[in-house]
Amino acid sequence: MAKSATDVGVQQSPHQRGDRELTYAEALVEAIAELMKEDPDFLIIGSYVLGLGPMRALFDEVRHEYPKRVLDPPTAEIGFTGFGVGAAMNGLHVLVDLSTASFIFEAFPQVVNEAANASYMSGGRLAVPIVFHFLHGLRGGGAAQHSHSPQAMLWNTPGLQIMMPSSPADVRGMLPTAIKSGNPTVFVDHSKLMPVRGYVPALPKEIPLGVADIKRSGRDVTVVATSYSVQQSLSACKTLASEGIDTELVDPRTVVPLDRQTILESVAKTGRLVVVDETHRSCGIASEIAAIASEEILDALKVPIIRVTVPDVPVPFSPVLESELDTTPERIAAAVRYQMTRKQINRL
Amino acid sequence: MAKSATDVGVQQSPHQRGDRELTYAEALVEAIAELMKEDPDFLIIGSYVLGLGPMRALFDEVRHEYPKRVLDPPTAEIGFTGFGVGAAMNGLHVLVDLSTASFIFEAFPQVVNEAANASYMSGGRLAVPIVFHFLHGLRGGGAAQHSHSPQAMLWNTPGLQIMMPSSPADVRGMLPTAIKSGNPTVFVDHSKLMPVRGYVPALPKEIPLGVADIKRSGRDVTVVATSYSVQQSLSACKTLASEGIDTELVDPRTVVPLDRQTILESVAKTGRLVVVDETHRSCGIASEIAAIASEEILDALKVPIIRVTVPDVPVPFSPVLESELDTTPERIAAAVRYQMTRKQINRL
Amino acid sequence: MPPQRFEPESAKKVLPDLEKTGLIELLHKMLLVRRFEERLIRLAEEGPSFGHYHVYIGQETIGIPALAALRPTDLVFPTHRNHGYLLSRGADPGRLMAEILGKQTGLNGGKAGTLHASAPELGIPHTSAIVGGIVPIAAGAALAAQLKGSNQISVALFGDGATEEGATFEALNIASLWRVPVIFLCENNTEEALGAAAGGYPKSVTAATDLGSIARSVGVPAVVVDGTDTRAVFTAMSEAAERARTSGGPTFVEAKVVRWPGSNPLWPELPAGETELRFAWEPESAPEQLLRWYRDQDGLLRYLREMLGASLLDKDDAAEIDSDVRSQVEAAVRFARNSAYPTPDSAYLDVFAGQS
Amino acid sequence: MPPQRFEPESAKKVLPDLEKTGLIELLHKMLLVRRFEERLIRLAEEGPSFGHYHVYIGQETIGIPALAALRPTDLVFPTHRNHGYLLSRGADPGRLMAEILGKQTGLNGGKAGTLHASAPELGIPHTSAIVGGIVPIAAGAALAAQLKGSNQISVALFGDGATEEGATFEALNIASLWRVPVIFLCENNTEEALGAAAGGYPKSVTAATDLGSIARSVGVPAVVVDGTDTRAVFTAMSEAAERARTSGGPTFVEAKVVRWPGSNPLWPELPAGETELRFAWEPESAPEQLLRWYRDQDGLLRYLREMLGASLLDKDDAAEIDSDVRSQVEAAVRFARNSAYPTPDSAYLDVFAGQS
Ligand SMILES: Cc1ncc(C[n+]2csc(CCOP(=O)(O)OP(=O)(O)O)c2C)c(N)n1
Ligand SMILES: Cc1ncc(C[n+]2csc(CCOP(=O)(O)OP(=O)(O)O)c2C)c(N)n1
Ligand SMILES: [Mg+2]
Ligand SMILES: [Mg+2]
Repeated sequence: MAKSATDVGVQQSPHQRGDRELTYAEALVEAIAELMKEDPDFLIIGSYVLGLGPMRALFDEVRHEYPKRVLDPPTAEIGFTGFGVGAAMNGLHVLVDLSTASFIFEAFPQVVNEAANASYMSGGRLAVPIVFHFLHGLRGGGAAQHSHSPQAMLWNTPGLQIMMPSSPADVRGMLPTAIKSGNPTVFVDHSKLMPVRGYVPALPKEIPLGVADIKRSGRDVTVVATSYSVQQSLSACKTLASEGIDTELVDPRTVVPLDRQTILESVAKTGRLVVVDETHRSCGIASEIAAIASEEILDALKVPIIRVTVPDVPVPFSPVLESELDTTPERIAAAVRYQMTRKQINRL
Repeated sequence: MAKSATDVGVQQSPHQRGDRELTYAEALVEAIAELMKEDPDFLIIGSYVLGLGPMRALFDEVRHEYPKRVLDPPTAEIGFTGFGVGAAMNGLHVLVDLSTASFIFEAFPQVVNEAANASYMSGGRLAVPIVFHFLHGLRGGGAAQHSHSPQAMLWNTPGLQIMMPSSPADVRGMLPTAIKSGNPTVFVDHSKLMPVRGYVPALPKEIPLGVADIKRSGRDVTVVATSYSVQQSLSACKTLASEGIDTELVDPRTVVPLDRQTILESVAKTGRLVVVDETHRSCGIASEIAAIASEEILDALKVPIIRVTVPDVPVPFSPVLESELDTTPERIAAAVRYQMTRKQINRL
Repeated sequence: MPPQRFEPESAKKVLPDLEKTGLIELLHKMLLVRRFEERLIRLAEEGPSFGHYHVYIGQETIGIPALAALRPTDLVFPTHRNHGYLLSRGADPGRLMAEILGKQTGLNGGKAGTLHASAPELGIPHTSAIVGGIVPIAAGAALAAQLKGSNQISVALFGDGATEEGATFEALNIASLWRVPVIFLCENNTEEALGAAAGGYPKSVTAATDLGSIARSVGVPAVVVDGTDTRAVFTAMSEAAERARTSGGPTFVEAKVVRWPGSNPLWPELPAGETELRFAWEPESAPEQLLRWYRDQDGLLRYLREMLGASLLDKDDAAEIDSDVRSQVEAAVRFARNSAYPTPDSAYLDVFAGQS
Repeated sequence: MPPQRFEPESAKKVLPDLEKTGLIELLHKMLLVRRFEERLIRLAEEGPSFGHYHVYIGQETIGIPALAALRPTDLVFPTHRNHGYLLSRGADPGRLMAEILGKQTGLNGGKAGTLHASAPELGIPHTSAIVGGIVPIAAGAALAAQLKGSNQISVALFGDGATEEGATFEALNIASLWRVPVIFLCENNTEEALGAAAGGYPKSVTAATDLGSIARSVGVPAVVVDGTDTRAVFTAMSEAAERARTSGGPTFVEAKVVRWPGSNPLWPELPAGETELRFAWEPESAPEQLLRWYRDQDGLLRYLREMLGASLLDKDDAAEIDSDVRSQVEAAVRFARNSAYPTPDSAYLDVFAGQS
């Protein structure tokens, strides 16, 4: 299902293809601006889409160009999220921005018990075209109350599509898909992604739901990672390559729907799996990927699975403590190395 | 760590030991009444502890005996849960009853972002002795908005202990432990457990955190199940026994902390694992158990793991549809049978 | 300061300013709802259980005139006590009953049940059984109407309990700030409701002695009406609708009734059989324990009494309407009972719209 | 109807009824907070970043007299703008600074940072940086005090933004119903705050023109005071504390200030250097763009001016106090800078109380 890195025309350099080098934040704002322009029914509630960093000013242009369709609500998450759900039920295409992911808890009843269930409860007769947007994860000093990654909890909630871009090209291609999908979609960003630079096609194409991306192909170990941990994994892959370990990095990009085939094919090829994710360890994104592998491809595994996640500890403030819990390139590389050196399971 | 069914004195019948046969609801109320009596600082906020079924009247005695310490709050879950958190911070031992599990979403910010983090954020200087109680799962006609099993999401939240009794003896021994533990504890009940009958010791003993219970020992397949699915699994085990399949049923009882050793020892013995749970499939309780096994004991597995869970579908109203999604004894038995008949992984 | 006891003002005239056919249609709908719900309670008693449910008896004179004051294109968003609105908007009683029993032919194919039955094509897109859940949603639909310039208004239908939820407060504030065309219709049935402590369903537990003051605190104008007074409800809703439609923003309408005794316990019951029409003109014939309620507090009988008094119909006409709706309800029960359950496979459909 | 613009009434007397030493202690605390926060902004500018943070400049005349009206055993529960209360209750500035920098010697061992710094032993058990999060918690602590008969009261300290959250509304209602001994102290600093649209921190977005009306709607008495008037704050809090302690139940106190311009942008700044004491008596010496704020809207300078006017101290005394607190703050910075970071291993401790 997934395009591998080798299919996408490495013959031509990005420059030759007319791609532009953009930051993630720029690519995101470009997608939003395009949607605003093309779709008079597109409404944004909440306007910290780019977070609290200096990049946030980029969003101002959109806000000022469409003051009636970019609304700054009160600090009332369940209220304004519910407004978004209702507006979507009455035909608008809504992006509700919760800014810091942790604030989605305030809105949880509307997200998990209204939007997620509405189509099903109606017997498939009601569409709720809404996107819930937030910035998740360790952001540097967010501490326990502002560093959540609720996407695993949301994956445990049927009725929500979940998209987690990890690069400028991905966010540029995925946001329009989310808005046009016509269904409740969680769109997961990360403040550390905002300044990440990368090539974005001159004519961006929509990236469909359920298509993983092989961010690096390799033969030794499969790393599955999402969101910012893809960037951390890329950096680990580089180090590992210099040590002669050839890592394959699979980015599911969307977990609902999930491109199981691409993940499983990669594991079948390498026989070694490391799952990296910034959700807390227990019942996290990595647990589900590991569980799927343990059900579907156990016999191909040469070594047990390893998860590299944020441990089951609230996020501490101190930078030293925060990075101890982070899914750093060092931790990822160490896990991959271990997979290469540990004893293989004996098979016939 | 766990006591196996064979240690607990099968020489004597429960009757000989002076055990009493009680319903789950009776055992729960007995525990509450005892705590009320012994501990003047024990406070209950919310009073649908036994749900909406006829058993609920049992709770009235407690309510009428301690009107000042059993408070009926408004329909304002984030408010009254926050009251509980604050009361616990000021030294009371609080049980907040959210009644139907789905209503915990209204209170999520207080549960996952205040109570769960408070000790950690204080640097270990503040204790929050609070128990969050609810009735989870498919209850018959609860439909999408009243049938949640949020315990997987809560396991993804560091800072919460999670207890899930499955029998009258367990609930009798576990509730006092929860209240006395001095830390935020999620206490998961199920309305279908309420009428379940079983023996409760004449002099009930507290059941510690982190001690699994082997509800049935067997040599062929390990079934790990929690809460009401333990009862469903017991019924499957009976059927299977009559077919000559000897199932071991491990009930972790608490998932935070988790008695990994008992689970892993059982899997090491049987080489076959079925995980049963009523949380939705993705990132559910069963995902985590499967992920742990895939990391720690992969080489002992003779066949891939199977999860029997509620699929990733909102809970439908119609009884026919609801039971289609349920973790019924039939589905459990079918999974165990399949584990016995499928091709084993070839090993040296 | 304890809130003042609510008691309907029986001297007031309760017929709204409508043509005779309109007035009769209202009566027809009220009786349809009453008979539907009475029958439902018997069905529940016979079993099998269809889960926890709520009936609209004793509140017909709120929802029915309220919806009559709207246009068909306006949207209404109910909460758990939703059967009355569905019937009032013309949902087929058979399909509603089938939904309540979980049948394939139900309004929502059996996925919704009583708690979530909805009818998007009748302007009832979504029913939330979460207290307070529907309020911001209804207001958000009004925001969409405003942005699209569709001239629709939207109505949030909820109980007094919902005013205890912060979600409702937040929705009131935002609706006021953004001046969206929404009406918050709060059906206050807490008078004589039992509290949880008495083993019944909770009566509302709020320190507000006037629910409208919550709305007013964030600039939403509020009125309170006698919910057994069909005219008062119709007028208040017409005025609120007019304000909303001219972008005058939201209104909070509180309609008070004395709770129907059969809705007092946790599971609905018929404490003394079905309502008889003659209770309207021979109140003494009502069963002892319900005499006061039927005589003074039942909006439906009050409306019927005045219709009769004004010679808009006679007792035989009333009996005919009643027998009409009774056959409709019996037909609905037959339809629902004879309908098949959905196939188990269909449990996996409809998780996402447009994908099955 | 737009809310009336808030402007301090400069003619009023602002010294509370306290002995001279008490009055001087208040000044001392105000200056300590001012200097601490000014220094913190410089530290943030120098880097490394310690994350998003909030300073208490311009609100000293709320928190400091408010806490002075309490007993030491009373509990106070702050939100994200918490440094002022901690210092006011006697937290060591060095340990607070160390906490903000994430050091082992911090009040909470570096786990809390600015957003969550707390001091259980000083009656500040928990700080929530979630808007609205602290309000029900503070009220619940009051419930515990009531049940234990401990004669404690509890104070929720929060901004105007928290009145937009449903959690706050719910807490007000329950506190009123259960008559718990809590004071809801709302620091309204929204006047002249920038909105998000202006690239700054959100000003409060509420349709309420009088925040107290929200409290009153659920039966909580409410007062509003000029937050630059130390006396008014002290009196209002003393009265509310008295009511709470005699089981008169909760009170909502709104204290208004004009937002300090350095708190206007999303990240705090010192728009024109540090506050100089002489701005109190030579307002023209204040930098142009802040002249109005320092002259008319800064409660601290207003308090100092009146102390001087009443000859409770002279300029030299004031300078001495200032130099005292400045050295305290410098010592705090040194202490914090010289402190070690916690060991990485300690990240795994303290998840549960009593287990490490
Ligand atoms: C968030 C939430 N909490 C609790 C419940 C349980 N519940 C169902 S109906 C109800 C009472 C609602 O009272 P009210 O809103 O006045 O409606 P009424 O039933 O009186 O019409 C409650 C508490 C719920 N459905 N949702
Ligand atoms: C639930 C929640 N939503 C949003 C935020 C982001 N946030 C932090 S402070 C703040 C403004 C708070 O305003 P106010 O309560 O008036 O306090 P002030 O900063 O003005 O003192 C916001 C919206 C948050 N911390 N919590
Ligand atoms: Mg009610
Ligand atoms: Mg403010």
